[in-house]
Amino acid sequence: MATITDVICPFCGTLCDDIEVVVNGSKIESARHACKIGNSKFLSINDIPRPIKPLIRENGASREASIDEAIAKAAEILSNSKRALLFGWSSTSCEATAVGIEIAEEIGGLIDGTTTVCHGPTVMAVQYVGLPSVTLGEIKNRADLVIYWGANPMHAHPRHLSRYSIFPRGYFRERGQQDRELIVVDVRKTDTAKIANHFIQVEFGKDYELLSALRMIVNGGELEEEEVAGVPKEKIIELADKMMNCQFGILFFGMGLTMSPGKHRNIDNAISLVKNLNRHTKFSIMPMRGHWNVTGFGEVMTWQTGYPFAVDFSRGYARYNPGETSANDVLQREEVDAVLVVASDPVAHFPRKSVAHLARVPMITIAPHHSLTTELSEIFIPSSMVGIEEEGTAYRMDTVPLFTRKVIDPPQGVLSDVEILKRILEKIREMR
Amino acid sequence: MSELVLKNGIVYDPINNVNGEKMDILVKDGKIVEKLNGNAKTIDCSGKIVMPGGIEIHSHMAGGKVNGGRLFQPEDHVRFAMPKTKVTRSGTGFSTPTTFLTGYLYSKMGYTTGMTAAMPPLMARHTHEELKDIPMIDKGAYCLTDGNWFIMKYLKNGEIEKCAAYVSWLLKATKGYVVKITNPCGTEAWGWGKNCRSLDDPAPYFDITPRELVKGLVEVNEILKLPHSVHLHANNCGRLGNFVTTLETFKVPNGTKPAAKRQIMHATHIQFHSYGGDTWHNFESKADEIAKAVNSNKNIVIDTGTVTLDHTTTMTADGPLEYYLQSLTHLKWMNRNVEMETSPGITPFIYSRKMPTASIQWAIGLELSLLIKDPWQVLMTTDHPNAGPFIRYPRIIAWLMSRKYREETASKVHKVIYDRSTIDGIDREYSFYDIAIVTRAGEAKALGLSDRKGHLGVGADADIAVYDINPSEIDPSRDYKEIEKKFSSAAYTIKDGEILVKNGEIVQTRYGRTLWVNSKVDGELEKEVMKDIEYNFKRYYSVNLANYPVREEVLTRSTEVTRSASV
Amino acid sequence: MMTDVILVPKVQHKISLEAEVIKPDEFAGKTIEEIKELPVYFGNTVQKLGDFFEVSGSAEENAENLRIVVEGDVSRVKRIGEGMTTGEILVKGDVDMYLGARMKGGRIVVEGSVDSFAGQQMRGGEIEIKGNAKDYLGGSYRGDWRGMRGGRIIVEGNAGKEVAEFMRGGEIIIKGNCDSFAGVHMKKGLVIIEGSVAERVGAEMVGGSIIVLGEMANLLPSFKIGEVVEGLKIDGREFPGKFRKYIGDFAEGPSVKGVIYKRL
Amino acid sequence: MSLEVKLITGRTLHQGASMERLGKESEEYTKSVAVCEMDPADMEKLGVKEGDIVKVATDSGEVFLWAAKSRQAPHEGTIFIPMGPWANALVDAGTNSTGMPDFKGVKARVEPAPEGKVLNAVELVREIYGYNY
Repeated sequence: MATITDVICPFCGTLCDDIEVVVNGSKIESARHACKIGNSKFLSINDIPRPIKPLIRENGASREASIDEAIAKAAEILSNSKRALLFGWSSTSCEATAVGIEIAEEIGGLIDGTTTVCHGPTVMAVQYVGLPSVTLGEIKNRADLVIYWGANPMHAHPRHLSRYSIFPRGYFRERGQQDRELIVVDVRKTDTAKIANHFIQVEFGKDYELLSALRMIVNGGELEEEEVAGVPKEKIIELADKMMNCQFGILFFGMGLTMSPGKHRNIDNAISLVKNLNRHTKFSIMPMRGHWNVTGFGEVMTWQTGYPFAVDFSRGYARYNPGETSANDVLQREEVDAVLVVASDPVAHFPRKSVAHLARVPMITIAPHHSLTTELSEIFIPSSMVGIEEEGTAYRMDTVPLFTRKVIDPPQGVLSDVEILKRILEKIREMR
Repeated sequence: MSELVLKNGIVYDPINNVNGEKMDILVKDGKIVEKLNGNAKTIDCSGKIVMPGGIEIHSHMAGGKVNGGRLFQPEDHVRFAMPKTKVTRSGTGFSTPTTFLTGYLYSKMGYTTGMTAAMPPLMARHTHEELKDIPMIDKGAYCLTDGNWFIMKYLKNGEIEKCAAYVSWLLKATKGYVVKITNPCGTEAWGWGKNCRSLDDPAPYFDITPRELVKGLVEVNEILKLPHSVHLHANNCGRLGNFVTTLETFKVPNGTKPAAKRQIMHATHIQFHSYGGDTWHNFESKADEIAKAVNSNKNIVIDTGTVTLDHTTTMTADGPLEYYLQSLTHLKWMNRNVEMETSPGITPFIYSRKMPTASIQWAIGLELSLLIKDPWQVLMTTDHPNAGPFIRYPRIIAWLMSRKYREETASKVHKVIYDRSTIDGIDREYSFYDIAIVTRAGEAKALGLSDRKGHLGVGADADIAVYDINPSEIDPSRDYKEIEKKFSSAAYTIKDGEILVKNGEIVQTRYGRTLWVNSKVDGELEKEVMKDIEYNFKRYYSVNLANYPVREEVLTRSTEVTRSASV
Repeated sequence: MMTDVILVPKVQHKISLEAEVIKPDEFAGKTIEEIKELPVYFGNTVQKLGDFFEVSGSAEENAENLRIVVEGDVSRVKRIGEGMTTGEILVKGDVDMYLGARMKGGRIVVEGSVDSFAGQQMRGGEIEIKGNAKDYLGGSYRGDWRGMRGGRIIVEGNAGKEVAEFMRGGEIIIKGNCDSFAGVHMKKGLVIIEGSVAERVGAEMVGGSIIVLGEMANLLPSFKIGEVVEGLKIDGREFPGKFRKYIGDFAEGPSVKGVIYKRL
Repeated sequence: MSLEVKLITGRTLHQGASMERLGKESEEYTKSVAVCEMDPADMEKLGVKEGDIVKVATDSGEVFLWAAKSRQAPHEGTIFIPMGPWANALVDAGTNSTGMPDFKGVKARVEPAPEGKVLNAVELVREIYGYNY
């Protein structure tokens, strides 16, 4: 039995780094401090069957193959493609993403991440209006007003409230929760809303209108309408007052804003509201990034290519325009002729029309487990789990970098994403 | 390993007092040597200038804030793109180039070393991850200490030795090379949306003034005997009438002795700190006052932060400044307060020739270079990308070497410069020797690197730039366009004895060293301070202490510079 | 006298061809053989225009007098007329993205419909679309706050979301209906919507004018209701009838000057 | 009897936990994700109880799901399906040139379907897409 401390949980963007994992031989006994989902992820090592050998589908049946054969075949598919899509990346290390970018550049393909169906609209809004933000420790130490808008951390980021926002004691908030106020804005009374001091139920799809009303008030205007987005005028004014009069406010938002009608414009308006609030007090905003390293994917993409996702290398350098170079658009236009999926399950998470094209073209999947995507893949190369069986760099939702730890060996014969990708790249170069 | 002879070049090597002499430079195993055994590859440098490789002393080239600037400006990245070649990776970005591109662009100009100007400790790993992807040059990072709670508390309590031990630990933990101070105390005030507007305006709650913080860190820097002095971005950056604060700041280190033969304070991008006037209508240059102060104080070195009249990006750890700028331009704005440490911000900026302010700012940068008499005290930067992107260095060189070029540019900017700056009356033109000082020799000396960099003496790293300029044929004063072109595109850039650039094209890529200071203090003192660090991490940071330090493995060719403190 | 160069598509392809060379500026002064040699981008390959089109007719020395006629469906050809400064393009079918993006002069007529980003950051010239336009018509590039600055776009059919995004000048006329966020972040210029317009028209606009002749979905709460005006005169154009004036978007601050006129 | 509703999809704790713990082929995963969370009032209108099978249809397709009483009511007229292949068979694929499909706010129709069979994820994927050979 060995206890490994300061382990970083590879599940969500909260990236808790205080997990204590107890390892007994090839089993994980426990993952102390982890939330329900994080705990599940660590313990999954014990019971989800792990594929060891690559699978190749041929003539209607799939068969086991050697790693060398799978890599050679994957390289061949990618090398022969005219418009390949390399997708996934949010659940692997930055080091793996870097190799992915190099492959995309080498073959003149497209590379996109799960950002595209998560906080892609956020990134686009940031590109229009910016992002006044802070690190999570600033919130813990200073915040007296915390707002979750279209986000339900009790389900999606279970320890977010206890580590960073509401419950912890901070330098200037010694009494923790008692020194802070929590407001939740959502279309449903979520489990997070249930513990809030105030819950504002917004009519579905009308967040933009509510944000516009708030901005007008914050900017000194008078609201003429009696009700906006199902929220009475007095309540909107009260909310605006709370925001302007706090000492340090933070607005966290989630897919309730990025996915509902208006998408990036909802975020544009929310960020602009926070910008406007800075004329009155200190206020910040932060997207609740989902997958544990979706932020890291964006960071590496940005420093290497100049763009955070949806990059097209067809002309030998990076070009970017979500709506044109993003995964769902090229899939639905049926432009893609080969797909490499790394550490993701687009078949489970893309709309039917996009998946239909994934089913049509040769797809190579690198992942630790069988998934719906591996079901439709021509080649499946099992890999080790980064953050549990492999080290690697990840970025927390507030862009704080952390180096994830290895707590246990991967099953024998299973390689890391980095190694598999490097070997594919090498093979592609040999073919040119 | 390879041997190389650079034959018959016209050599400018100010550290060794070589001023345009025709001589051979011999290279063996990446070093400059006295003699070779034979069989060396020869490069004919006749009719060409040979200088040490260029050294960048202040550039925001890597790290979280730089990447924020890239991320939120796709419009900057469509402006400039370089496709991949057989030897290089692709890259994009005009004012915020991607990492690979950054290395290539510096190398094409004959630069071989570059320092990234601001690294928040908590984000250190990010900075190093990016540095790892910057090829061609040696590099290092400046560790931000301006709003640091440990430092503020120690200094407030007069615990200077503990403060020194903490800073020593911080440099090691972050693999930093320099103690960087940006808007002292103001970055903590920005945690509440406030700022410190004078040297005696204290940080809220911590109740320590910028004056006390700077003074304390100067002392700490010298106790630790660090290679560079403190590197200071003073209070009131970019504000009207700020020259008063700047002059005051220059006096703060008085009485402290430098621990090495170098300046006691490096004051950075002083163009942004030389402003007079109290409204934007009477905004004027105070470069002359600043120059006077520097001319009479041998202990100060500045870099210019010269405005290049471009559409660029401003980014600094000075969060309140970025907020102020976006409130003037109404453009997009990014802010990133880092817990317990500092508060960077970013916003795009257009230095338009038509604008009186931008025109005066352009004049100030050049005035500083020309009015400060000793070039060793006034190094050339654009505070990349704040006053302009570093790819404009050749243009600045041309401005410095040619009064005619300055006049030509002056005629195209707002005429207000004739009244509110002295640029029109300055005849001085830089020599190639001066240029070699303000772009490499001066940097090496200021950074404490002159044992191995910034010169071509025996034992130095073989980091060499060759430019296709024949000083007996080209008159920089008249042929300024030619000067600009030739400095943009080195005939050869040689790094550690390897030819990386030939005729302005990259012929091979290499990764340089990452320099950091391994600062040593008394073991007992360090243990005591570690207790404080552990206590505060548990309570106030959002990461565990064990996950904070940067591991050496992430550094390319990790190169430590060891310094033992006097405590 | 105009001379024509005629392009007839000869292959079907799912992958979009990128052909910014299809513009009079590029064709002028070239022989038909030379035009066929012009580079086009297909997936990760560079190919020749002649591989994808039959090319006939004759090119003028002077681009001003040159018309390019595309006979057929080019709904998978992007960037036609991108950056063009003069001359004419006539497309007798549907067109893919970025038609006339960053155009400075000349005229483009499309008999079919166009995909998104047509007239992106346009500065001058005219685009006429007989069918529908998709999203971001006359809009900006991602992150850029400078959209269309001059010229005119006319759409006979309907237009998608975010028409005139970040508009800084020029004119857009939609004869059919217009989807949500028309004129988002607009600062200057004129948008005329003859049909109906969906929600969030004028969102975050700080200047410029939007005229709606048909129905208008609920306006944002951050607009103020102004007076009723009889007959409109804007940029030398006259619109008869009674109009209700709305001013906004006050979400952007107290001194905004955006105006929406809705015909009553 | 059927009901016109708005469909919202999103992440849930159970979806996350069951996916990570047991994988997407597991019964656990199907049980926590192949569900249609409804407002009790809407359930009453349709005459369905917790655990009954309903058919949800949109312009993109239709699937069978177990009805579940929402713990986050009231939200009459809105149904919630956790992120996963069932929800994605229903959402609108179009991105309006933004890269992001319409995962929330799709018009949908719900009706009781006692005869219907809730497929597990793998069965569902096989039924819709077949294999690529």
